Amino acid sequence: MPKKTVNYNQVELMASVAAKLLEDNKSVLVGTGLPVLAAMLAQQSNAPNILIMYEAGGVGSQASVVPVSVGESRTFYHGIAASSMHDVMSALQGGFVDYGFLGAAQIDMYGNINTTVIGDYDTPKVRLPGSGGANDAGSLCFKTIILMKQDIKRFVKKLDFLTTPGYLTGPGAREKAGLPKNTGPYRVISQLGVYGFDSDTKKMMLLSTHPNVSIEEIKENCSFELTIPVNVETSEEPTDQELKILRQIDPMKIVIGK
Amino acid sequence: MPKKTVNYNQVELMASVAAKLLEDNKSVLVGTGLPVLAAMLAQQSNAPNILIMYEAGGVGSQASVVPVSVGESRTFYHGIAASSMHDVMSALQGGFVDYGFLGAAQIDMYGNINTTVIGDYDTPKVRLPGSGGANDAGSLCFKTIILMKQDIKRFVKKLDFLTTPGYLTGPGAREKAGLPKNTGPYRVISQLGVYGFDSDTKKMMLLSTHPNVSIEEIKENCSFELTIPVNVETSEEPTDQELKILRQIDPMKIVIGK
Amino acid sequence: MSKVEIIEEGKGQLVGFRDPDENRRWVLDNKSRTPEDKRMSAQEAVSKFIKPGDYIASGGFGHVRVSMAIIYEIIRQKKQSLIMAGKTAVHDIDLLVAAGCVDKVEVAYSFGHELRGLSNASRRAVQTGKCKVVSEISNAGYQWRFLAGMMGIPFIPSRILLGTDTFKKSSTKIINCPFTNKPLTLIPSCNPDVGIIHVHRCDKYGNAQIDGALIEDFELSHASRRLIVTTEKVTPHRKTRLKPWRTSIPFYYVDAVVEVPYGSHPCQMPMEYFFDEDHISEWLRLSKTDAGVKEYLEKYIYSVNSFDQYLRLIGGQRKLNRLKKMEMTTGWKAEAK
Amino acid sequence: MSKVEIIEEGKGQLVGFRDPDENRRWVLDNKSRTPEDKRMSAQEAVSKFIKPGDYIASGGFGHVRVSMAIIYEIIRQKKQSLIMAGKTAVHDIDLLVAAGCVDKVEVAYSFGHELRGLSNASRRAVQTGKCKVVSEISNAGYQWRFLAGMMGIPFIPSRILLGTDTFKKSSTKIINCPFTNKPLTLIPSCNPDVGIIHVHRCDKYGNAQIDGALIEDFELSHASRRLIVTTEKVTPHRKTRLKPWRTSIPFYYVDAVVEVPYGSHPCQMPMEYFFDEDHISEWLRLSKTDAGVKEYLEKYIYSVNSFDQYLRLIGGQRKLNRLKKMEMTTGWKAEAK
Repeated sequence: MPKKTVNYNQVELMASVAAKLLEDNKSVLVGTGLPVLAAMLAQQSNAPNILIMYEAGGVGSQASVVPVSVGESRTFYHGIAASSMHDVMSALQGGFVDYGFLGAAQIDMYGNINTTVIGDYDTPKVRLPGSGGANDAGSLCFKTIILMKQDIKRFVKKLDFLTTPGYLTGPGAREKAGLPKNTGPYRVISQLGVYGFDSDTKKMMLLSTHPNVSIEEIKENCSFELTIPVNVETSEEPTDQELKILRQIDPMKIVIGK
Repeated sequence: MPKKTVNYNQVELMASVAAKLLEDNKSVLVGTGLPVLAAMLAQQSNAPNILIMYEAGGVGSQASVVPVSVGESRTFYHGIAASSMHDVMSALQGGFVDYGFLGAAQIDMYGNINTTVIGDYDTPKVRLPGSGGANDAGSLCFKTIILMKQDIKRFVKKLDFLTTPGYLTGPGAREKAGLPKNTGPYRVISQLGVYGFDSDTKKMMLLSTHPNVSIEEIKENCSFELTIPVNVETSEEPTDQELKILRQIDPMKIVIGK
Repeated sequence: MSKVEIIEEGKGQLVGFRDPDENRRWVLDNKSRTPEDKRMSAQEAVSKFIKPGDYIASGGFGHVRVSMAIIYEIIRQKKQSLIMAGKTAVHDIDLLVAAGCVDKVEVAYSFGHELRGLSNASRRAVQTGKCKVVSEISNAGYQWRFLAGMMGIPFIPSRILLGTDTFKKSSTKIINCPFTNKPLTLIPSCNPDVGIIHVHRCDKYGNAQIDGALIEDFELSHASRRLIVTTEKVTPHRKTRLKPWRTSIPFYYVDAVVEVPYGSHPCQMPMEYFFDEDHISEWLRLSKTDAGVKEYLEKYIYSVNSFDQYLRLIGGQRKLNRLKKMEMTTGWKAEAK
Repeated sequence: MSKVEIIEEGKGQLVGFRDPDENRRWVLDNKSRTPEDKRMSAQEAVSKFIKPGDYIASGGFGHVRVSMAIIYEIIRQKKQSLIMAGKTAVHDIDLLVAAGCVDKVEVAYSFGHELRGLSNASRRAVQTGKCKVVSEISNAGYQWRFLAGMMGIPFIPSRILLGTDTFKKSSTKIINCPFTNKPLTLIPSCNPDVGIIHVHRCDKYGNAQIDGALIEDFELSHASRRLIVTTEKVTPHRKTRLKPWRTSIPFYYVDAVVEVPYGSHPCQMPMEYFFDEDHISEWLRLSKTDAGVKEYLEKYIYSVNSFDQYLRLIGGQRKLNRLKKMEMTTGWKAEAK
């Protein structure tokens, strides 16, 4: 692969990789931050008809600048609806939402995620915000995409707390628990690579490493046994055009700069 | 009682009697026809702050002419809300509605009513419209007032079909069935008299006879055993002012003329 | 831990119910999230989306905001064996039963014309067994069937129907509540095969605005598998985006957009035009006999090609202007929003 | 007949739940249907309606449309032992926990400031045990708790929380559905003791209008026992009646109407004014230490008599004009509706 001057940061790379995963003419529920950035990039590049939904009621926004909060006025700016959580959560549960874009503090081999607590629940080392809409998206969207930082304390064997369901304990576990059919984590995107889930074992599987990241590095930053297929691609770098769009969407670098 | 020239019809009398039952500053769910007429009369006479609610979403209408349907635009004309059945039915179930005003084809001793079928259910003599919102109002409003024509085929020992709950089989039966506490039929108004329900037996009890109606006549037009207390009042006649209002509210006599 | 059990089950037929997983699958396979131009004629919408055996539900309430243009078209195309939601259905269901299109009904309120009396034709059909009432429910019951359908859950708990024959003939179940231990009615969800709704304005993709009370059309539109929207006016998409808070039905619920001015006639369109009492009376008079029903259907539906032609028959623009004026005496106009 | 049984029960504390009969009784005894002038000061509203031990819920979402005027007043009056709905609560709950007013939280999203990072003060209070998380839930879970509360039913069934620790720490129960026989989560209803909502406009009786997305305030306002509405502007009652379809909260749900222009500051008021990032940053910086918390509370709350005085401290009209202008760059104005 021809080397290119690295003129982007990890957030920009992750946003660009995530945006490319979104198919046009699908719907996506997005959370604050990187998910919004990625969805807006998709809307302005490969998926102009992506339907962006926010849990507070904004649908189909055409805002040109990233909303600071998933409830703020940009979430319905020139949108097709400014309704309510009742409306959007019903659409999720009813099967109208293809993708759910989430962040996470910890993830395990089956794509279960933790955003509630680090350490013991009753005497927490770090109390995190909790589910928010994550459990809802992870339970009800058809395909969940998780965007998160990777290291051995984040890609863990056992979560400190299972906030949002991935494939739970493996094949068939979601359905057995009563979760809607044909749902679950679809991709995980970290600063190191892109992961999917083996269709038989439902275990996390490396799909591509980001430019200049070795498989060794991926393994070193993962506490559980990762499925590594023979063919591992290299993730595409963001194009200049994508970077330009990202910096227009987030001119104050409130997401990119973090 | 001094006799007066009878210058009103049965509908006008019933509307006037019903209107006087409504306390000011209470809420009432009304159905099409006589209930609307009575509630609007109350609004323009003894209960200016009565809050009139329609099941399709109109609340607090100040229409000057009786709506033809409980879903039409007059139900929210200069109202305080034009919302939805979801909103109004929730208010009913949540305990925000004091009175429910219903019509009926048949009633029994416990104030249970039938608006579904005359004759056998599967081979009906007359198929009537069914519950509509009657079961909802009769289940959920605190006090139900039933406005109906009285004769031996309508005040019956046994209903052909129990559409809407009164006191069911007697004291305690509503609660046992799971219906909300402190609810049930409050008054029945026919062209002959006004009825309440004995607080111990929950059986229908004569409260007043309309002008020029004898207790004998009341009994002759009732198939079940009616509780008749020692003191039976005579219903008040509509005043000239009330009649004037009624005829303004229903200028085409779509309710009055029936 | 309180025990929970089923106390009693209604014996009515459960119609329009879908397992939520099955409905999600159907939605995934059949409901497009693509903003496509969905404008088509009433003829096309009905022939494309309504099949024999379908459970259909018509929006509005009583004689208010009913998509009569689609009702007439269903009759014209002689659709058969439809099951209908009698969710305070009056003129629509009366005509559909009279014309032999609908032969099963789940009833909250049907076979009546509210203040105008009982419906002659459909009541006769029920009394002679031509049309079967498959189950009973109430207006709130329907509202909650659609709410559950919209929410993708199998039921909504409630405190209605308890203790009555309406319950016994319903498709609901009574359990004791696991939180309160009191009896509670579970109202099964409903996802109609086809919902039919008339709105004030809608863009070509299906983003629809309703003025005045929504009645139960928010839930019905979101719960319906196929949704035919007829509209007084197709408005530019750009106008949708200027006031997104006015959208009652977003486009991804909508399958057909049919522009039909006066499409609710002879029913009322709130803040647009009044009931046509002359025409409703004509139907109520003719429908007293089977011959009269035939005469009405022949005159106003079968021998007519389009809704425009029908509007000329009922009195044309002059009559429509009068109905507009009558509605305007309420003193406001839809544009006021 | 399928058997129904409780499969599992969450071990979280059930807070804000009322038996529907008990709540109906409370409503009957306490909620007036009389159109009364409910205007009062924030001081009066808080002292009249908020008691120690109350379960309170604040409207809006995150830093959007939050009744900060009431939050500050609760702190000023040193209310204690409150339980709060962490329904994506950020700045409001952070301050209330920091000030020692709230010591129990049911969490969907709390102790964070969204993009701005974790909340220092309230997180510290949880980690040191000063504030206790009594149960976990999700955003949809809250939405449905309020929906059930509004509807007067004990629970809403749903398909969330299943299989997770969030369920185990919640107050929900899993049963197998009597219609589908699949596991289903029952979300218990919630009727908060006090709901606190900031709106765009409201008349003196409490008929309130909200512009833009309603978020979950339709359900929350209808479910709350006491409801304090703060409003950018008190509008003449006659204006309510000209556009009744714009009423999001009818007066009979409302107990207090408090006129507070900029009452959401430093949070956003959609289509009115933007977030005050300077002020939020100042809090986030100061709240890193207990001394800083004290300094902030002293400066902006305890030593201030009114919201107007606070507004002068944060930069006065000049700052507010800038925030208005920033919000207007989105290109529309609330009056557009």
